[in-house]
Amino acid sequence: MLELIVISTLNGVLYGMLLFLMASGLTVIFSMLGVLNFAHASFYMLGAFFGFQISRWFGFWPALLIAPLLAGAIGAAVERFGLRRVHKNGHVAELLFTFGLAFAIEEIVGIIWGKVPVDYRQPDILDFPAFTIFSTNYPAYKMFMLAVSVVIFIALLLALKRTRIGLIVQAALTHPHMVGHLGHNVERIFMLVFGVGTALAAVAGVIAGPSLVTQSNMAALLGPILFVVVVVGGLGSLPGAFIASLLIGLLQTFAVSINGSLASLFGPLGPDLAATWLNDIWNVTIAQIAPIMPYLLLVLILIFRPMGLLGTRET
Amino acid sequence: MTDLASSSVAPPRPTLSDRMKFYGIWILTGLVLLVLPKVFSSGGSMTTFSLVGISIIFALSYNILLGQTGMLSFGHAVYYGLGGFLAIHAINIVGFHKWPIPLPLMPLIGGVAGLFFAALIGWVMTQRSGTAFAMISLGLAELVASSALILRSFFGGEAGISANRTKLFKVFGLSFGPQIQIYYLIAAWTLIAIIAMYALTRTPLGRMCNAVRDNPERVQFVGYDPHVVRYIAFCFSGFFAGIAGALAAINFEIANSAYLGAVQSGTVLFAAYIGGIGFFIGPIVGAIFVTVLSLGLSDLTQVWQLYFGLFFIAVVLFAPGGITGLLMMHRPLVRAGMLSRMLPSYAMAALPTLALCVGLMLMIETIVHYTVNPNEDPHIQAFGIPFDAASPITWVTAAVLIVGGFLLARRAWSRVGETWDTTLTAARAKVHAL
Amino acid sequence: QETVKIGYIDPLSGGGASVGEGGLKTFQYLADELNAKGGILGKKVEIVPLDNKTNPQESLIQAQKAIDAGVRYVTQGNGSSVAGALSDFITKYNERNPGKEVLYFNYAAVDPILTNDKCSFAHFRWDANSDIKMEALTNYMKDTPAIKKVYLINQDYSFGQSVRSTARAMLAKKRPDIQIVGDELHPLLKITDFAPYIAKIQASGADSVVTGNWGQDIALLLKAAADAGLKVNWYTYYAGGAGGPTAIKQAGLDHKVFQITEGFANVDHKASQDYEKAFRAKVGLSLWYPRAVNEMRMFAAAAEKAKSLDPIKVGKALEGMKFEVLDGGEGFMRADDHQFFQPIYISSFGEIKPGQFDEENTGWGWTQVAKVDTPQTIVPTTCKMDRP
Amino acid sequence: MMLEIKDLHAYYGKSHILQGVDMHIDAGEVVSLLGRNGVGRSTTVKAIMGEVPPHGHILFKGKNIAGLPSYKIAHLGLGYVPEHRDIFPGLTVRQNLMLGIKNPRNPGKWKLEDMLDMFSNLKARADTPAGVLSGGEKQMLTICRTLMGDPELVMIDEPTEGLAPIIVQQVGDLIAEIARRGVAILLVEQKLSIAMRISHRVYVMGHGKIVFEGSPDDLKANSAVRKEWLEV
Amino acid sequence: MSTAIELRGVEKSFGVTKVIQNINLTIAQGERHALIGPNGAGKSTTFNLISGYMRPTTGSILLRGEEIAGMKPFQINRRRLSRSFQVTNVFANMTVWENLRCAVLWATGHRYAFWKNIDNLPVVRERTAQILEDIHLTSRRDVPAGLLTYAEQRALEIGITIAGGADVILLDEPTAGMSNAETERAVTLIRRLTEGRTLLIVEHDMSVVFGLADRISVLVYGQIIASGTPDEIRGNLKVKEAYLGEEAA
Ligand SMILES: Nc1ncnc2c1ncn2[C@@H]1O[C@H](COP(=O)(O)OP(=O)(O)OP(=O)(O)O)[C@@H](O)[C@H]1O
Ligand SMILES: Nc1ncnc2c1ncn2[C@@H]1O[C@H](COP(=O)(O)OP(=O)(O)OP(=O)(O)O)[C@@H](O)[C@H]1O
Ligand SMILES: [Mg+2]
Ligand SMILES: [Mg+2]
Repeated sequence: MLELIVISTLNGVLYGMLLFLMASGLTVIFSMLGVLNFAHASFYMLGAFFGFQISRWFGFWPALLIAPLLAGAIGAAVERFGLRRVHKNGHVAELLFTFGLAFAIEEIVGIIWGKVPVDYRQPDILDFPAFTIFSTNYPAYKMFMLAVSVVIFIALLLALKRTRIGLIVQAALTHPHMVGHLGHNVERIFMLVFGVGTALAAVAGVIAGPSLVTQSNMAALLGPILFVVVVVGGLGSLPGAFIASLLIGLLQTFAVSINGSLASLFGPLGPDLAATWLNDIWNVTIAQIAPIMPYLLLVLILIFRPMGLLGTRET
Repeated sequence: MTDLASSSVAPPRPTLSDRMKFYGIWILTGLVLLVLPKVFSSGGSMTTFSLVGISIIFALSYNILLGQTGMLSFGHAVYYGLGGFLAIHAINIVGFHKWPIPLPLMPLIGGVAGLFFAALIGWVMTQRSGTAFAMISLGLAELVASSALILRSFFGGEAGISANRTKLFKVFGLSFGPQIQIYYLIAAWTLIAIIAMYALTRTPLGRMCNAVRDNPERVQFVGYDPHVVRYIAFCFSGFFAGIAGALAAINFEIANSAYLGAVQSGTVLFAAYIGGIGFFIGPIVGAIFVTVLSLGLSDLTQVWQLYFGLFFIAVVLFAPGGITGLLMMHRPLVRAGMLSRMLPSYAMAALPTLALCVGLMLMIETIVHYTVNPNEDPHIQAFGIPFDAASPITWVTAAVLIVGGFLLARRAWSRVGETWDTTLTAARAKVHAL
Repeated sequence: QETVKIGYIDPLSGGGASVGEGGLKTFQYLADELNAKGGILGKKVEIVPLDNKTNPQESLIQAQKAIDAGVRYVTQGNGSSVAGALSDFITKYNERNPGKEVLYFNYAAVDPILTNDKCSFAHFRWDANSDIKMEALTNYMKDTPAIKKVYLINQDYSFGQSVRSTARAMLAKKRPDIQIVGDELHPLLKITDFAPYIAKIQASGADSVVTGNWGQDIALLLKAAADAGLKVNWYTYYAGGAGGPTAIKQAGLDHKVFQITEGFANVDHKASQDYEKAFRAKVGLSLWYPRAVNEMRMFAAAAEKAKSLDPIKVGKALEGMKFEVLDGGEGFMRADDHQFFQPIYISSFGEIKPGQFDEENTGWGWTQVAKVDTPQTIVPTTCKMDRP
Repeated sequence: MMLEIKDLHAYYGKSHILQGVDMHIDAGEVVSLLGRNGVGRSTTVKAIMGEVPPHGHILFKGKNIAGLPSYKIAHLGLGYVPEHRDIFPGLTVRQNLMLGIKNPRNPGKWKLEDMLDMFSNLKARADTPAGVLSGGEKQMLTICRTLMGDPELVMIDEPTEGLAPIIVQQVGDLIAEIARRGVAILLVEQKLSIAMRISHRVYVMGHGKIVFEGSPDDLKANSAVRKEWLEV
Repeated sequence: MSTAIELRGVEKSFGVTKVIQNINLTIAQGERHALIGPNGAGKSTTFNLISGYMRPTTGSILLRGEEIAGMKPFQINRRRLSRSFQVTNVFANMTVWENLRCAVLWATGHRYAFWKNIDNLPVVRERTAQILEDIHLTSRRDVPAGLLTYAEQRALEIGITIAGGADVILLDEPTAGMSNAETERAVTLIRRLTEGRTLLIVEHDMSVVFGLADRISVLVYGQIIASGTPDEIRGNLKVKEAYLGEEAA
């Protein structure tokens, strides 16, 4: 029991931090700019592939620096020449724009790097088990991921607290002209925020790429889980996203470790019911549905607390 | 107030000729649907038409939410899919028991299923609007799509549930085996659904939907509960989505988890938006466009997804009102009979734009050749045009077309903008003067 | 000149494209090979690529399109859902369009139902279905006393579920002493972190894991296992799929991962090794589908035997046909259910001897562990086929 | 001369709203721009700020600012209080005020705490979202927010709209206080009373042009202009 | 004379700040009652409480004797009480005609009907046309409300408020931002439209207040400090000090 709890907690925290790493950029973009950026995972993928390519040429550490800068620059360009023009047509237009972008990026990556997974490896100096608990290894690379997530969290928190960018962006969402009249360069700030958001996505890509699968459909496979993190955490709240990541990580991990089902609780169904569709529900284990629990959480949170856990505004 | 005064203040009632025109359009549509298979008779075009019909209903049902009531849903396929599954089960059960229910009524079962689930889920969902609603729909869609693989006896797991549509009670001796009969079945239902959904926009409820979209707060102060308005709209939307799903199930004789998936939900959003959510016919245009594009593009090029993406980006950037919006912009000009003034500048702009597009395609296809199929014969074909990817002439042509096309197109389009402004002002003035 | 058109319906874009394109190149290579020998009954073979985007509905549209274009034979492999829909569609099409029948050659979809309850005269399968593979695997396990505790982890959809249930049933029968210490289903292609699952396997004390996972689900599973330092043997269906070898190499699981296939590059059989060499030289890929070779060769043989390209006649000729498979040994197309039976190999992935074939440029390759002969792979069928 | 406008034109689409406006404001001066509804007073200040594309010369401290983006204009020292009280509803009163500061490292003569002390209403609501303020409170907040940017010239568009008479007096006092601290003011008003009380000079606008310029006393004396252009 | 609206001991707090403190107010049927007071006194909040936009912390609000505190806005509206907003709040993308028609629908009993053609409802049509004439926007019938000028939007705001035929009407600063001439026109309009109905109006323009109201209540810091006829209020020293200032005196 103790073993289970310790291991699950550790795994949950690690997974949660991986989620936060991937979602941090989305928090910045979605909750600050209000852009439902469906191409976020594509920038994550770009980060992974840039990371792969650059680490081939110059090694992992330069890649960790250069790839996000590149992806951030692309993101900023996307904002400058695309999203900015679409912005006035509302959220749906922005969303479709990013949809189209995601399509195009996936195909372009496929054209350049092919469709089979590339051999993107973690740096050798991190390729050792950091510690072992109950005969399970925890590799140093995972600890590195954890550390980066925490660093990003703290850095973002400080950046948003210290600078007034968050306030300016929030104000500019409703009254862009007025913010301009007060002497703030709204357009540049939007571009900056989008660039930083995409760069963060790329950081996640560079780091997660080696430990996950770096492939041209990795963006599509990530699915909407990142939105879940941001929305559950509460729009506009970075700590919210952090807590939501942990919560989802733990929830999912602990759920995986539970084999219980209705059948194990109440015994198997009678023979006349066993053949019906009830049987499926009856025999589903918690572990089996663990990965869809975040979505359940999302729906429930939005119904009962539409602001999210720590959110400050509803939409 | 005398009747006379009020009728001069109120918008004029449609004249007889207006009304004739209005009904004429429907009759004409019906006729076109009737003769279409005579013109294009191959099995493939029958399938295409059937699919277009289905996606028209689906896109219109989606627009009840997005365009009319202002609700962005990421999970509309849930009702489409459940409609499809229920219809498949119904076909199987009805066929098994030999009940005298003919196939043409099956879409109703799908519709009722869609309605039922929309009514069930909708009440809590429609309490929220905006992003919260969108995100709930996203989460819910994920849940339903995932459970489709878990609840195997109902959803048939990954393989889905199949049925045989010819095993039902026959009316008028129709077996509904051949695609042509299915085409007519779908065409009839499409027409009915379009008319019904159009009529819906012209009812008190339809108007209140628009009001809720514009300003849900104020709606409360004219006596309406915006939640209820959203809910009813949601139910209708589920109903028609269910009909579309059932038709799809009849067409393919199978329902599987792909019906419920994110791709389906995304496609309908695309279709509605690309067509133009601000107009009733927008989603119709969009559905035709997107269906034909997604069926045809993959035959023309290997990297169709790239073109698909670029196309959507282009539409969102340059035609924010969708294709219909682009066309409708010209209405004042047509009314003033001044459309012809725009045509020369359009022609001027179209040429370099086309060049730009061709150049881009040439470049993309050449690059694709070198990265994806490097070992193959460089004499390749894209969009039916053969060219030699290895020849420097191709590269130079592509470069010239892109750079030249871009520069000229930019100029020409700003010219178009100017002509547009003056023509529109003139047209407005002319119409006012009348 | 008229050609024999074979409609190739598989994903050529989107997530599944890497697999679909590999298959397409294989079939085109095979068509070239046949054409070099004069084609089938003097007619050239032409492969018509049709992109189904891994979507069953789209597959039916493509099939319809192909039939319009005069295709009488289609072949498909990726996705049991697609296969089920396609088989159903073609069966109905044949019923409704007598005289214009179409045959469907399945080269990779392994759902047993296609040759059991939902069998059809129009459907022929060259890949061993998942029951057959499990039969072979459990026959191997039966004789491997080191296996004592088995953990099952599978994707939660029909294929994964069938792997899991047959594994349970067959092990219970053949090796009742083997303990099933865990039986996990997880959603298809939704997991990014397999650590919790690995923790469970770790805790269960399993020595072997049986999994039908494919795609990123197998790659991530193996990587997570390596990260956690889990030491078990992996019995898999698809570890050799695109990207799998790369992942195993990254994870450093030298000869820990086993695969059940009807053949692999390093099979000790000269003909197939020569074939592999020629294939790699021309196409630049390893031959994933030895069964595709059997399929095309048997198709040609059947047409020659029937002296006709009429699908019904070809189909009848294929029924019961015996054939020397590419990797050596005899296989046969069972007439009852149109399932092909052939020798099955269990191989492991890791360091290889010099001169052997590696995979995905990893320097590692597949090495034979066991061969299960045709008779030991035969499973019963419930198929009751309507024949024209 | 602080601000000088020469032959300023502006359009909404094709309608020609400003048809050659000429005016100037000296440092430390309080100038009112009067006129009826819809003559283009708001458009004038919007054109100066670049919210409406200006055609003509706008010299601020000798530099032509026509066509500059508004944030650059603001940085030159021009403050603007728009007529519809564009407060940021989601931000608190304090945050609204903070956004008025252009350069946090170099705050000007208006301190946040002073502002709050001056308006007890705002002080009491300092940490509530500005969206829930009463109409009058919003008006005060907008003025204060602009002052936080330490402008050398503020243009205030209809500050007394919707204010209780007693608050109108307070706003008048505030404007006088602003002027006393050496900030030039361009006041766009409809109600004459305040304008007459505190202005050094007044302009009257009619149909997109300046139709009268002079001291408040001149205007009082000139009943023809008042009758024709101000409908009092 | 029966009472239209009665507030009994109504209080409203936001967090710790008590914005409305124990208001007691009775407005008779058919009376034109003005609510004045300095900015931030709680006038709009009072409107919000009566119209159901907010729920009072304590106290009760009676509409023709029926308790309405805690009801939803639409429930109150269906009891024939209607309000306008201080900040224009119309359906910006719909035409003037549609705006008014939406406001007429519930009261004419068409509710959520999805089986009736909206253009074939003669009663709705006539009422809408009538209101359109009343607010002098006939020539702007087919213009989207968002494109109207400010004064026109204010007129439309009033039109929507009265369109449902409510007999208790709450207007929040209906003439704010209008020129003198427009204000005069608006006052005439309001006077005519509210003939025989109960009116509660918030205004800062004293000419409007004194020209329109039968009775006036003065709200300061959430408390009613005076209530009476225009003349009484004009003469009230407390009111002068707290609200009117020296100028209007
Ligand atoms: N966004 C706009 N689009 C079109 N016309 C406009 C727009 N804004 C203002 N106008 C028109 O421009 C003219 C001048 O408007 P402006 O706002 O400058 O008037 P103003 O003098 O400030 O009057 P007010 O007392 O209404 O504030 C008016 O006739 C108005 O109708
Ligand atoms: N939701 C809320 N949360 C906190 N304070 C609020 C809220 N709503 C209103 N207030 C405060 O209550 C007070 C009364 O506001 P109200 O809008 O009723 O004033 P008013 O009398 O209408 O003023 P004005 O004449 O300026 O419109 C104000 O100080 C305002 O800041
Ligand atoms: Mg103005
Ligand atoms: Mg108020």
